[in-house]
Amino acid sequence: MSSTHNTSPRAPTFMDEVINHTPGDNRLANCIQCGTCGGSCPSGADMEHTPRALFQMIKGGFREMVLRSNTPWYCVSCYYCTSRCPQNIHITDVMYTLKRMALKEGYYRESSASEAPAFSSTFIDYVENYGRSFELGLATRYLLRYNPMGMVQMAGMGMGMLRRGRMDLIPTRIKGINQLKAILGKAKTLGGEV
Amino acid sequence: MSANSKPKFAMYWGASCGGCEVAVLNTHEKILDIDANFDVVFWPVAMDAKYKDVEAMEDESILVTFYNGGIRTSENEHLAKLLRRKSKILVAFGSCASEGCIPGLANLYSKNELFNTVYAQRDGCSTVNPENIRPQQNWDAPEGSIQIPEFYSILRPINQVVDVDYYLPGCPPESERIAEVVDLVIQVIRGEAALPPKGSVIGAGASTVCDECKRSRNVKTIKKFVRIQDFMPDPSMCLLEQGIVCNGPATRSGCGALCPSAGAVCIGCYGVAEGVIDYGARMLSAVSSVIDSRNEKEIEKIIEGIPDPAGMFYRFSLASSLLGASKSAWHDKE
Amino acid sequence: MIEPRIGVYVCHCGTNIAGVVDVAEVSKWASEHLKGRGVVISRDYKFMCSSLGQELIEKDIKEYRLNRVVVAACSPHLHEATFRTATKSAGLNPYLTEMVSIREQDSWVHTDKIAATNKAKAMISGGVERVRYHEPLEPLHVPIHPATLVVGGGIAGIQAVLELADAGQKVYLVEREPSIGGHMAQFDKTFPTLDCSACILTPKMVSVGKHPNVELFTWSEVTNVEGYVGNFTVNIHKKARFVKEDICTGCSICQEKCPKKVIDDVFEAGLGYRKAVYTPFAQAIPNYPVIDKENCTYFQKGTCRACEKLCPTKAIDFTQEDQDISIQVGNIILATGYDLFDSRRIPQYGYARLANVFTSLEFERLSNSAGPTGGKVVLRDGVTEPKTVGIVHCVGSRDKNYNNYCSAICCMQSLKFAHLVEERTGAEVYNFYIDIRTPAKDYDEFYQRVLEEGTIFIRGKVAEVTDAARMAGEEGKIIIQVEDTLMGKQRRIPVDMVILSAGLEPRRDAKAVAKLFGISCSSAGWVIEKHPKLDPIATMTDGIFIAGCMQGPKDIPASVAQGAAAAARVLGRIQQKEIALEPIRATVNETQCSGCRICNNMCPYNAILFHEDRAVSEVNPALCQGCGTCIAACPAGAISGTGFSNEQVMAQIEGLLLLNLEAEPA
Amino acid sequence: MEEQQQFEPKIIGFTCNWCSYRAADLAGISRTKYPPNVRLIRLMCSGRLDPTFVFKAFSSGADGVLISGCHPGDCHYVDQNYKTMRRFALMEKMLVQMGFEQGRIKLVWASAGEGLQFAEAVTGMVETVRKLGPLDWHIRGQSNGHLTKELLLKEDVV
Amino acid sequence: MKYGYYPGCSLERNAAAYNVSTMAIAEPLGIEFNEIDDWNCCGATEYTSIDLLAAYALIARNLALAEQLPDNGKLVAPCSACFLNLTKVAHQLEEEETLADKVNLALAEGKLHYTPGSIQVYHLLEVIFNDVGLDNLAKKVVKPLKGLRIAPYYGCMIVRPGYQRTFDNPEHPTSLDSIMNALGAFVVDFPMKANCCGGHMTQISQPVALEMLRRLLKNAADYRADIIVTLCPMCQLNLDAYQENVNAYFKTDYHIPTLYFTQLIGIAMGIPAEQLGIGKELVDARPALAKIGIEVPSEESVPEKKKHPKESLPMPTMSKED
Repeated sequence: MSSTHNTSPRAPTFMDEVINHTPGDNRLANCIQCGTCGGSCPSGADMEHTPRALFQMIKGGFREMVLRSNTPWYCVSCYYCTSRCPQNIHITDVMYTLKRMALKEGYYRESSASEAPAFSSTFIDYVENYGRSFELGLATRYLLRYNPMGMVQMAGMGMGMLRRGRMDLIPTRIKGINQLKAILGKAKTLGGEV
Repeated sequence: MSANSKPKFAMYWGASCGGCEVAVLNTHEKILDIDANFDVVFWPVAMDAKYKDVEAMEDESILVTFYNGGIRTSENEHLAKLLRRKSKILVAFGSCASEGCIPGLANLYSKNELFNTVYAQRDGCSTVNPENIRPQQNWDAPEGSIQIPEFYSILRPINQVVDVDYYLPGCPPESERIAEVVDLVIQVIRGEAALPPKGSVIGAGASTVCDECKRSRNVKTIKKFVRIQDFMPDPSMCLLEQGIVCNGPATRSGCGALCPSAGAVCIGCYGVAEGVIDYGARMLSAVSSVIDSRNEKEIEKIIEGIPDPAGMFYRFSLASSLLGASKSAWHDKE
Repeated sequence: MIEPRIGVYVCHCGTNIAGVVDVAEVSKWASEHLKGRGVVISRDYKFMCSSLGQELIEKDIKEYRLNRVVVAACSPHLHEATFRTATKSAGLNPYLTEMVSIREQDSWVHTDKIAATNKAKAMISGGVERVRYHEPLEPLHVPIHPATLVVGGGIAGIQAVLELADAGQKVYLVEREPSIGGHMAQFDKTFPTLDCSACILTPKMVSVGKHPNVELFTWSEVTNVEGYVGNFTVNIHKKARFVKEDICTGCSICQEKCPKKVIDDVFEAGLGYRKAVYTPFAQAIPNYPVIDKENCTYFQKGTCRACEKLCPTKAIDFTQEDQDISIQVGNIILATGYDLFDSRRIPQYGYARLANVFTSLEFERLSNSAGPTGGKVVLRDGVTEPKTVGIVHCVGSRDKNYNNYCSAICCMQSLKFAHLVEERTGAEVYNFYIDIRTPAKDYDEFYQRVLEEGTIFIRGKVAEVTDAARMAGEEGKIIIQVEDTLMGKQRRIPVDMVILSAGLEPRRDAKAVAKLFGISCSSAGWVIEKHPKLDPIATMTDGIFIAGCMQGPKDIPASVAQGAAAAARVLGRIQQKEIALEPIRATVNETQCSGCRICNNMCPYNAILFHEDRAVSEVNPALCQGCGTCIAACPAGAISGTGFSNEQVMAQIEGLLLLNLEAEPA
Repeated sequence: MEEQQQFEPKIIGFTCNWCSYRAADLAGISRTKYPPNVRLIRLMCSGRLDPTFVFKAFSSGADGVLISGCHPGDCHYVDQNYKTMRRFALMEKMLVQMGFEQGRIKLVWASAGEGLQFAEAVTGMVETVRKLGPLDWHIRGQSNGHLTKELLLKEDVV
Repeated sequence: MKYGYYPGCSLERNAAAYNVSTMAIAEPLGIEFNEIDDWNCCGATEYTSIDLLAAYALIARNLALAEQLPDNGKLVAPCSACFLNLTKVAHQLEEEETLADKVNLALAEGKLHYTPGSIQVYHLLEVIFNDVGLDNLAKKVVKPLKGLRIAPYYGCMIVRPGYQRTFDNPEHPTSLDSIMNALGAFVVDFPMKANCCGGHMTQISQPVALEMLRRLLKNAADYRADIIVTLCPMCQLNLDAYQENVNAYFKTDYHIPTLYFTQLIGIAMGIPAEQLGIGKELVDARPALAKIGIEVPSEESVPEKKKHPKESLPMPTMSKED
């Protein structure tokens, strides 16, 4: 972990945790609260807290409030914030970190985006068992489980996709799936964090 | 007058080639002065003598000892100490004694590397030594055990082993200079002259070889280093200006600039100029300073013209230089 | 060498040193372990540089008959002079003092206290060994040429010129542009008092132009500088004006008649036009025009000559050629100013893509009564008045992607713009800021005033400026997207005009200029002062001073103050008539010199001359600058140098490596 | 191996008065941290650097020598640092011949504004030399050893 | 020009058109692709949200496999998400030893190893813009796209944040614009060219996602674009497949087809539409394509470029930018 942060003997704060769980010199500690991120974010208008606000909360140690926020889940990884941040903070990566922490600590359930992680994990199930993603399965399995209404809305579109051969009915599986499983298995035992 | 009333004189060779003795002989009739004025008590090259005779002498009973050669073996060291004890005046005679000279160049290599060169069948130069026999310090023969002197891992000029009164540089010292020194000593004996301050360099000048060199000199800028065998240098112009590394600028005067006058570069046998601490550093700094380039790559290229800087700038003074010997020599087990 | 009696003084510098280095321990160590090296007394004290600290040294010198002093404190560049004076006032030659920098080189850069303390010991040991070989020296005195060169005719330079000239001293002023005046001449109003820039600047410009002690070189650049403090030789390249300065009356008929219209990127910041023959503005000093070759039809196509035909005094001269003029000066003041940050570098702010996004300098011209619109604040179509205006702070400043630093003037400038827009158009004005920085006299009062005038302040660094309408009310507008950080909400503010308060940058040729004058810049390009706080207008090169934005972003009052300060410093120099230089010089020992001539081309100041007759080289102390390169080069070891002799350096090496400590009896 | 980690190299650094020494000052003023293994000697110009000083440092117990000056072309004395550049090249070549590892001697250009770069260079060099291990020249360099065994012991204390 | 090739899951199915068109133009443009054998999913934006190290290992497997290819370490991904994941991990493994060691520990379980720094990841756009070059491309054009008003849509992940390289301006990229110009199309100055399509938002919050898509479609419509050209399966999927949902949700009526830039290159090169997967899009592109051959609308009639009145002040040019 190359983060230069927290060399002092004091107990690691919530911010230290976030920083140390984010790869690279993420510079989170350097936030000057200018709001470039919040202003740039395409889904910022719909976030409970702008990234900037979230960072101040992190500094303040408001763990629950932060991990319960829908903000990280509304991040679309467009990297506008990251490339514009005047302090070169790796904001998108921090968002990923917050998602992981929220999952670990279960707070996401209380967030307004409570179903979001489910999508991620449905997605990942396919990746882990087939080595490839699988749109149809993804759509159906996920939507049926968490968002039946959505299923109905989507049906038309899905049909169109099928008709044009843009969706598989059965997922493809890679040859080296066992190899992949072994690798991922090992990776998870390595703490899952950097 | 009777032999033993004359002041006693001794000359001994440590790690050296014997050239110094020849140089003394080259003083021609001065030899007779020596004989006339001194009782030569110990001079292995010239006369038969035993160490025990010297050991038997009273301390400081010898007036002057010319010690040439450096300290390479325990025998060299023993004799240096012995003669120091027995002599009033100990003169480090010639380059070997003063600064190590060519034998000192061996300090670039460890004892082991040297022995390999000399004795090993494979990397030996000319040795036929199939059993790869090495000299043993102690050898038990039926007749009894033999010891030979220890070969030290590095060669040292004698002033690193004993206290030296005067230095007479040169490889070998010019016979004229030797004659002058002999005269000086004789004058001193006669009370016609005083000894120079202890530790001073005698039989040499205060400046450097260029001072005595007849070649015309100019501002120096060097674009390429060449070697004397590679081209025909201008006979009247400074050799260094022509890109040939001549050690004249850093070498103490006294030889009369023999080599440059003869069209060969000065190789620096008269050693450092007055007050200089490290001969190689001076030469290295001087030569590189006048390289005519501001580009690191080009400089590297030009410097390739000096394939062996250590050999070139420390040919005579490695053993007395600040670094003294190469890392492998120092780190050799002593 | 007389028996050294050395006093060692270890400074706490409050906690600056004592916080990391165990100073008491260090001083104790010195007195115990360096006794054998001549240390007779060793003390530690809170502030050695305080008068009490200095008295301490003076007292000891007398009491303990000290003949050498070692002060372990800050960098010699800060207090060497101080302690030399102290030594001197105790009757000892000042050069028998040695400073050891255990602050900049130890306590400030290390955290491990034990290691730092040990390093301090070693450093002091080095200092002690070195000082043993110090020799009493006398400073060298060189005369100061009374004339001064000022480079840059902006407000800082102008101020410096007038101070010097009014004090009766000869001043040369070199300006790259056709007229002096600099950026200030482009402004309409100046904050916070809002007095008209031209009204306060023009009189100063006029007196520079008329002053008998001032020789003005406009349309000129310095191309070469030689020499050193007291006597510099400077070469000035004077570009051909193609106008006979002695005949031209400045009637400006040529400008009216010239058929070639060019966008004026310099004075009008690209917002207006000038002719191929032009004076940048009406009150230009000097007010005779220049012909810019690149755009002149005659020079390009060989025909036209309209100006020549119509000039009533026949002042046009196409045959004029560039001149090189060499001048002698004793001191140089640099005031070359700043460049504006190029807003194109931030594409998301839309400058040069969206017509109605303006830079601060463009707006200065827009609002200037002498500007392209006669002071009418209008959109780029030249007619429409904006109903809403957004002013963006920190454009290119405080941003790791562009410039880290705060440009210092943008906040006040933006407030000024807000006021002007409000005053001229009654438009609704938004200011988008990260922090409002108004730290000077009457500045915050001005902020209050602008608040009262109804400007809306939104705290948030603008994310983007776009014309991509998203919802009703945005059509045909420029939308400023920003997080209102005080609300924690993303907002989109549709406006008609955007003003980018662009930051200040070093001149694009700053590094070249620094090199020309032998001074250094920070990596950003601002010139490095001798001391950031205590000597902001001097540089490390003696005789070269700086003023204005060349040293860092600053406003007009600060620039004027620096111009005056630099001038005052130079005047002091001139009054002393001569200056004492460090007596660090090389000398050749003739008996040892063999005349090998290795050293002859070692000296960039040609201080080494060779005597053919005696076949020896000699160093001319008047020309020698004391770099010591020849000393290191001499193969015979025949050259020695004061202040940094072989003995001093070799001894310091041994000291630093603690070879000097005597073995305690086992 | 254990000792390798313990080993704290001693490095002598030569700086010029105008650029690199001021870079060191700047590093201090801006509180940039670097390891305490380097002890600096101020010269007026890197052109003053006599190879004798370097050999002296090594034979007196330095494990590494850092030479620094203004950037080529930015020399306060016009162009003297080019001489340094030339001397360094030949000196390094000779030291390699004498058995020195690459990295025991290093040439660093630093302008007065490059405090950070200077600190980084020092840190880098300390790491290199730490890996190379002790040079121990002075122990064997009796030829100019003003030093006795007891001194060595004492030295470890400090 | 030889490259390792990582198609990514989308190109197998939903973006098959992207794949076939890429293959169709590769050969004539002198590009040789060497597909990684048995590559696996890059994890999109999802995996890193669950388990960082596993996510990195997942991606590193592909890098390790690519390392075995004989293509001098150049790996091409046409999908922006895949490109970003691959280049990001390749970069960070190079930056951080500890991370690399852990990842290799995991890879070892599968008898694989990745040498940090051995792979440079390129997006297909880079290859065509830099390696093929506009001149060579223009030479190949037999059917110029005259009359087509094209909105070049880059999306996010190709231009930002630029891990191993930044190859185009992250705010205002122009490489795709110039490629389309080289094909003879009329490129509209699409302000939202580098904005986000919503990515996986369609799955997380439909309203948010649809709003983001609406903005893009509106902007493209405002600029009267016939076609949105894209270089990312995710962007294409969202703009194309969800366009009907946008219309339904906002009561709008957008019909802007979204094609891959490789498809348009193919058309300009005279390759038959069916060989380029044209027709797989949900918003029919044929009407738009039918326009080809019609006169280019004259400058005047373009709303955003109206004549300036004479009082107007000079407009700064972008020229200064370099």
